[in-house]
Amino acid sequence: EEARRRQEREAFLAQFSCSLCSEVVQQVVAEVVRETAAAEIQEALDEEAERLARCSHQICSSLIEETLAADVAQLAEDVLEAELERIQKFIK
Amino acid sequence: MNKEARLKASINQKLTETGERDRLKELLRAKLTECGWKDQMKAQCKDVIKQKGLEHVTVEDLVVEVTPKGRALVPDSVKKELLQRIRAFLTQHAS
Amino acid sequence: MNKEARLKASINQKLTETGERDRLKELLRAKLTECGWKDQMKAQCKDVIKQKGLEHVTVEDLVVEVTPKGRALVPDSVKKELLQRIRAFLTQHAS
Repeated sequence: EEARRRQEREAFLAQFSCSLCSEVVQQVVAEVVRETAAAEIQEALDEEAERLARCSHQICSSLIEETLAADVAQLAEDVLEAELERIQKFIK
Repeated sequence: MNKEARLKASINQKLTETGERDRLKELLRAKLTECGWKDQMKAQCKDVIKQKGLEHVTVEDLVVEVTPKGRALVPDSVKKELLQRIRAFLTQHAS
Repeated sequence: MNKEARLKASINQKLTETGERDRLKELLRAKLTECGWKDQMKAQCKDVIKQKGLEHVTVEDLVVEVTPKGRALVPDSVKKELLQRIRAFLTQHAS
């Protein structure tokens, strides 16, 4: 009788250990996967925001450069022309 | 409640009260990081984000997609170590 | 083409297609006139002509000489406003 009880107890412990083990694995996998998923989405969002910020800066700089290039050339031409006219009038 | 159910309830209570449940989870987390499983999960998440596009993906989508792979990728050696530790606890406390 | 280069190309395309690029340039020109930048640049050009002598100066010389100063004289507040407007455009056209 004692041997049978011991055997039953052993079988119960073996089965219960397995189900506990599987329960812990399921719980931890679920927790870690959720944490990882949230972290990866956040990381991707942060990278996207950084990329967008860098692109905005570069586009802003190139717009300024394009505008300056055109306007400085026009300004230089106008000033030079005006100065020439002034000198010509002075000579006359 | 029959004898087995009482025993299960008592063991579960002890696992919680002694902090062993949390320690088991921490051990498993550490082992999963150590064996590269966590990096695999990160890579899986990155793949799904890349495939679907960031704007079309939620945390829930990733969880649904990646969890089955996560379960399948837990190494047997890690499960075995966890099982041994649970068995040791049960043998010690199942009285 | 990498992700960033693709993003930049797509933003530039949208800016051009919607006419926002031209509007931004016009805004910048208006701000530069308003803040006195244009007058400062004219004065810079006159200085260079005075220093070098009218007969020794070409438009190209003037451009080379005054462009770095022109760049440095664009007020930060103007750059900031332009950047904000680009960001607002991007938020509006985010897809």
